[in-house]
Amino acid sequence: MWQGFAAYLNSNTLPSPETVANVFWQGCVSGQLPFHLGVTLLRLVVSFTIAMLLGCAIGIVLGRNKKLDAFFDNWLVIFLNVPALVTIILCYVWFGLVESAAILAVVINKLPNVIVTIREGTRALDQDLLDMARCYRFGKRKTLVHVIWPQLHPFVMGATRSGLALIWKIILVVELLGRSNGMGYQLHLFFQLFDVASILAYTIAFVAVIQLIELLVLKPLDKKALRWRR
Amino acid sequence: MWQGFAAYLNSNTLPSPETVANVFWQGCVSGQLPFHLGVTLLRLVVSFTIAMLLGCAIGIVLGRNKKLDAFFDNWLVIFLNVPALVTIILCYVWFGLVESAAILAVVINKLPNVIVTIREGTRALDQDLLDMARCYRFGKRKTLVHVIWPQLHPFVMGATRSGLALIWKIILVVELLGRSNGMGYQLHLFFQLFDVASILAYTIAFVAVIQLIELLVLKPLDKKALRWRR
Amino acid sequence: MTDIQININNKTYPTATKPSIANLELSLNSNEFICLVGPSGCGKTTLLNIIAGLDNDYDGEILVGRRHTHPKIGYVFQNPRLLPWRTVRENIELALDRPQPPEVIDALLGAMQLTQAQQVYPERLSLGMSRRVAIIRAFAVDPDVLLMDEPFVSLDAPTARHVRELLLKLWQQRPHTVLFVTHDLREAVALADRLVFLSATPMRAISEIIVPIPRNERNNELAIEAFRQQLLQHHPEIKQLL
Amino acid sequence: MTDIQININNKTYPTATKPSIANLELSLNSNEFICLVGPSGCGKTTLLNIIAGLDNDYDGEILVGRRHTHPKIGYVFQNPRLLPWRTVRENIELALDRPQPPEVIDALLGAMQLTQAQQVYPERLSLGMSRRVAIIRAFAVDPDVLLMDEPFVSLDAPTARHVRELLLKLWQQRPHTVLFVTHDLREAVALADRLVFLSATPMRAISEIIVPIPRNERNNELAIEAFRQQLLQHHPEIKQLL
Amino acid sequence: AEKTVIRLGVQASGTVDWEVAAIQDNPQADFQLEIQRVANAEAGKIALQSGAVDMIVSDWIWVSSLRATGSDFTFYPYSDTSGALVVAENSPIHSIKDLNGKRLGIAGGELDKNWLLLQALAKQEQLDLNASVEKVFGAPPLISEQIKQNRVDAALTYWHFAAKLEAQGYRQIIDGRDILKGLGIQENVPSLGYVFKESWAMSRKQAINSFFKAGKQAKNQLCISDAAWQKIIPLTKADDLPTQTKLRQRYCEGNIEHWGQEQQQAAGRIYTMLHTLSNKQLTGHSDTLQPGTFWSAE
Ligand SMILES: Nc1ncnc2c1ncn2[C@@H]1O[C@H](COP(=O)(O)OP(=O)(O)OP(=O)(O)O)[C@@H](O)[C@H]1O
Ligand SMILES: Nc1ncnc2c1ncn2[C@@H]1O[C@H](COP(=O)(O)OP(=O)(O)OP(=O)(O)O)[C@@H](O)[C@H]1O
Ligand SMILES: [Mg+2]
Ligand SMILES: [Mg+2]
Repeated sequence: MWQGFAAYLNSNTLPSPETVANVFWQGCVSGQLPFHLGVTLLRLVVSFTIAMLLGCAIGIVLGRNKKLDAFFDNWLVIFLNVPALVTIILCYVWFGLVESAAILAVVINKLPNVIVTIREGTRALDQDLLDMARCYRFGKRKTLVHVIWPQLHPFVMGATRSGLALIWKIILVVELLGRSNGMGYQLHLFFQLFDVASILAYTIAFVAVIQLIELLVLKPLDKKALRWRR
Repeated sequence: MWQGFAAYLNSNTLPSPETVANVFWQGCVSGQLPFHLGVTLLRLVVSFTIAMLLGCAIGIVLGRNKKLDAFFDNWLVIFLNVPALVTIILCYVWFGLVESAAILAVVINKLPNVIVTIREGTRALDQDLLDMARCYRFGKRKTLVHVIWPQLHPFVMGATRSGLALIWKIILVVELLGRSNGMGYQLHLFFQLFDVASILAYTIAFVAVIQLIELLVLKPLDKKALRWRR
Repeated sequence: MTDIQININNKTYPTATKPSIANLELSLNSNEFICLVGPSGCGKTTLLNIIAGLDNDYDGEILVGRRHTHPKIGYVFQNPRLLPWRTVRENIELALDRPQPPEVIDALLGAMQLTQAQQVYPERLSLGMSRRVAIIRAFAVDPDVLLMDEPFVSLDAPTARHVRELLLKLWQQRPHTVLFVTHDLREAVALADRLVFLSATPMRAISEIIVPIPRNERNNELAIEAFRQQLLQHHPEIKQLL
Repeated sequence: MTDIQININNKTYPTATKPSIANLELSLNSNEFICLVGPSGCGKTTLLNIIAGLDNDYDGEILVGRRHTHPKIGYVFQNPRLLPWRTVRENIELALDRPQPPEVIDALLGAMQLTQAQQVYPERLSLGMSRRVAIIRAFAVDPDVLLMDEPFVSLDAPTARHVRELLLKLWQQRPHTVLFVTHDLREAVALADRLVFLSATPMRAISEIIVPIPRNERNNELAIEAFRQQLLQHHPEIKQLL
Repeated sequence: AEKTVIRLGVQASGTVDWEVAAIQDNPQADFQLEIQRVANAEAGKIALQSGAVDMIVSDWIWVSSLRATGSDFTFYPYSDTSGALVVAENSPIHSIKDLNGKRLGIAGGELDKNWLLLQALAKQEQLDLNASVEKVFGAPPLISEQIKQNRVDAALTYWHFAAKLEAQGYRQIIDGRDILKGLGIQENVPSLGYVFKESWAMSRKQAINSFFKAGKQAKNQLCISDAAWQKIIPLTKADDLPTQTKLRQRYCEGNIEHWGQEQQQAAGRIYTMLHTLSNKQLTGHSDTLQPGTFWSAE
């Protein structure tokens, strides 16, 4: 399909699969591609972990506490809708062009999304089960682990899947504006040279990694979490 | 808080509220701000509508049909994780620097997120109620409207809230790369000039609009949809 | 005249280790009122689901008589299964395949003492009230086959009596086949043309007993009690069920 | 000796137009077995929720005797309320506030004929089985106050009998206060020290009747039937409830 | 007669914008400009490749790499302004050697031409810049901000960012042209030029040449006539006089005076240099500058 398409367009705007494979191979051999991919993945893992943990915690609290929610709701909408560009610039300007600023920028961009999703999930929790837990004195931790978390599973999965993608979109801008390594930085270079083959090669590498995560982590997790279904 | 902060930093990196208000006012008077905001909002509305409608439809279908899901799952992961930059460039290069290419680019970036969220929601549907609907011969439309849709509500709200934010992040890049109007284009100009006051003024204008949407559309919708809760 | 012939060779749930139903044969005559009695967890709900067409993953067949190839089904599930986001009245109306005159539903609501509650959302009803709504829903569709899975639990004695009478009245006005699951032998005897006693899993029919009490004697408590005693004494094979 | 004194002046749900409970006064003696009988939708579940501390939005007070300021509560809800993502055994164990020797739970599972099902997820149980799990859960916590909201519906007659006996045995072994909601007068008479008859909404106590049958006579069907008849004849105020 | 339409992609707030404003005052021209504003250089490249515009301003290295993959884009010089290395006024840095151990902000990233060439120049002085400075890459506005906040000691940045810094008292150590001189290339080689399709241009030679001429005139006008300059001052988006003056000065210094065989050969040498310096990454795989990169049908 792609090949036919490429032949049809017949230009450097869509290189043939061989070209891309070639570029991909050279990138691997030279160590460039694994290096930049690794750097980006590291940032992704760190910021994803922070954003998910914080986001779930805050989301659950806001979902369960009407007053806090009413208070923070406006802030949430603001943070949700401050352009990535703005947060990134401000982070860099305030904290310098350093790694922690980059991570912070990604987290700030992703966090409100997680909060909003988990908050919706928390609002939809089954009151009957919560009452049961209260009556049998489950306590905070037990209630969270055994009653709330399993119900949030679909929301967490949704946030995870679209979260990886979102972070990846933002990390590119973050790296482009203020880092000297990582996929975003590389893509920007290729972009300046309009080197579509390299762009595609890097994209494919990244997508492959995510596919692997999906296959090795998310799918089994899904399966385990849903094994109780009819 | 902001003022204190601004005074502390005491530089053009965080202008005082008055400066921003001033810039905001001038932008309004000159018609620049409303114009660019309007253009961006129009794009946002169009692409959001398309992405939500298509995304919900596809998400529901994939969530209910294991075979289709297994087939399209890989594609979904790919589309979810192709960098925004890549889709945007390709859309522009293939379809020209036209409005429809811009919208398409946004839709392609948002769509997989909606699909993934709604698919999770569909997987978590209450089988008892679906059985009831089948037994009483609700038919496709009735089942969708009265049985499935209300259960998807929290997922749709999650996708809407984080979707507006995501689109807004992408539309900025889309406008930056191939439009000569809109907030993204303007923000980039301000960034080049490092005019933080203008950046903030535009950001505030946008956030205000979203707050308005939240207040006038989403909140009442939420209230209406949840009025049956205990 | 046999109307529905049920032959289920084997029904094993995908996650289960042993079959829930094995070699069950049951024929329902048209317009017959059948009560199913069997131990908890034996497979009664499973059977009703199969008959309702909700479960097609079994080995065997359901033959439906010539009269209705696609009989309209009213099913009172074991839990109410109301749509929480629709009011009581909407829940009932949604189940109708063609609009009914509002009086029909009004009458049913009145008979079930739910007129006051018709605009209420189900989560704000007591369980017994939700059950009554589910019963109305099944009656309102004017079914060819009525499946009832322990419909009258959670109803107080007077209401239960009242609803039993209503059920019989509707059934006599417009005859249809009824399959009624209950654990209450008195109730079963009061209602049924035929009692079907079922074994524990894997479920099969142990015994089928026709209730000889004439319809106009059915609210005579003594007659029912007498027949119950007779069952207890003369049918050792069902002793463990009673 | 009064252990728990219930005074509810007014309980009106936020979305309701009229009160569900009004001027209800009820004192529970320690280790007493009380059966509540009242029409469907009158407010029994509401009352149990208030006693269990799940609903604090009412006007009135619950005074708990000196013995237990925070009585441990076992509650068999009207629907099973099991965690679908935990197995039967996990569901029971999660409710315990301190680990119990496994034999205790094994014994209860055995008594309820659920030994086979202990590793099964609740969605794969029949409703009657789920109810039995919920009953085990309430027994297993070794409660000071046991609330049971129609616990034995969906159980077949032999199982129900069996569980009733188990309940009484546990209650006698380790006395505790029991509040038992049922629509079955025979069941109520067989179990209770005292019967409390409740009015329709707004709920209040119409009549409280001590059951005079000695404990060792309680499985004598005739004695129970006799007392039931006596109730029907001599208590016109509760006639509409029976 | 029908005027030839030239669709020009113009970077908003770029210098081409200034000239266009000046050109459009002239009604007798035999071409008609259609301006499409784009936000940045990348947007310009997208616009050109997607056919939304006929011509943009970009660099010849990109043109060469495009030609190497078979497209027929070509380049006509527009300006030879180039980026510069600036430091704070009181900075102890006075030459490249002083950069040793300092923090250097670099706009445009690792493959920035000036950065590559600066490294080569430093190597001549036995200094391995890549190893001995702490590099901070970032977008030009962020780099300016970094030097203002003293987070970097020196900034290698694009010319108008450098000019703005200079206007605020920052000191230029060396600019792109001097770096090249230091590397032995005496000719002034333009860095930026009009990029367009050769085939498209061939059929409209006349109009295009007169557009180039008009552009040159407009530029001269802006440099000579204060009145003309006054008109376009709002376009510079600079509020203060020193910045405006500095921008004008640097802009006018970038005027192309000679464009001939020597300059083009020099470009070839620069190309070869960058080819090795960037390890082929900047230039693509072609070892030499592609023939036809420079438009010759003047
Ligand atoms: N979804 C399921 N997956 C696996 N096993 C199931 C499932 N549903 C029911 N079973 C098993 O099938 C058997 C019959 O279940 P069913 O619900 O039909 O019982 P029942 O006769 O309706 O019982 P009750 O009177 O308690 O409602 C039970 O042993 C149960 O464990
Ligand atoms: N969450 C609620 N919001 C509003 N009204 C409610 C709510 N829950 C119950 N009610 C009303 O309060 C009354 C008592 O309900 P409750 O559930 O206590 O009845 P019950 O005695 O348990 O009935 P049943 O025997 O049918 O279970 C009913 O009229 C019901 O409509
Ligand atoms: Mg059942
Ligand atoms: Mg109740």
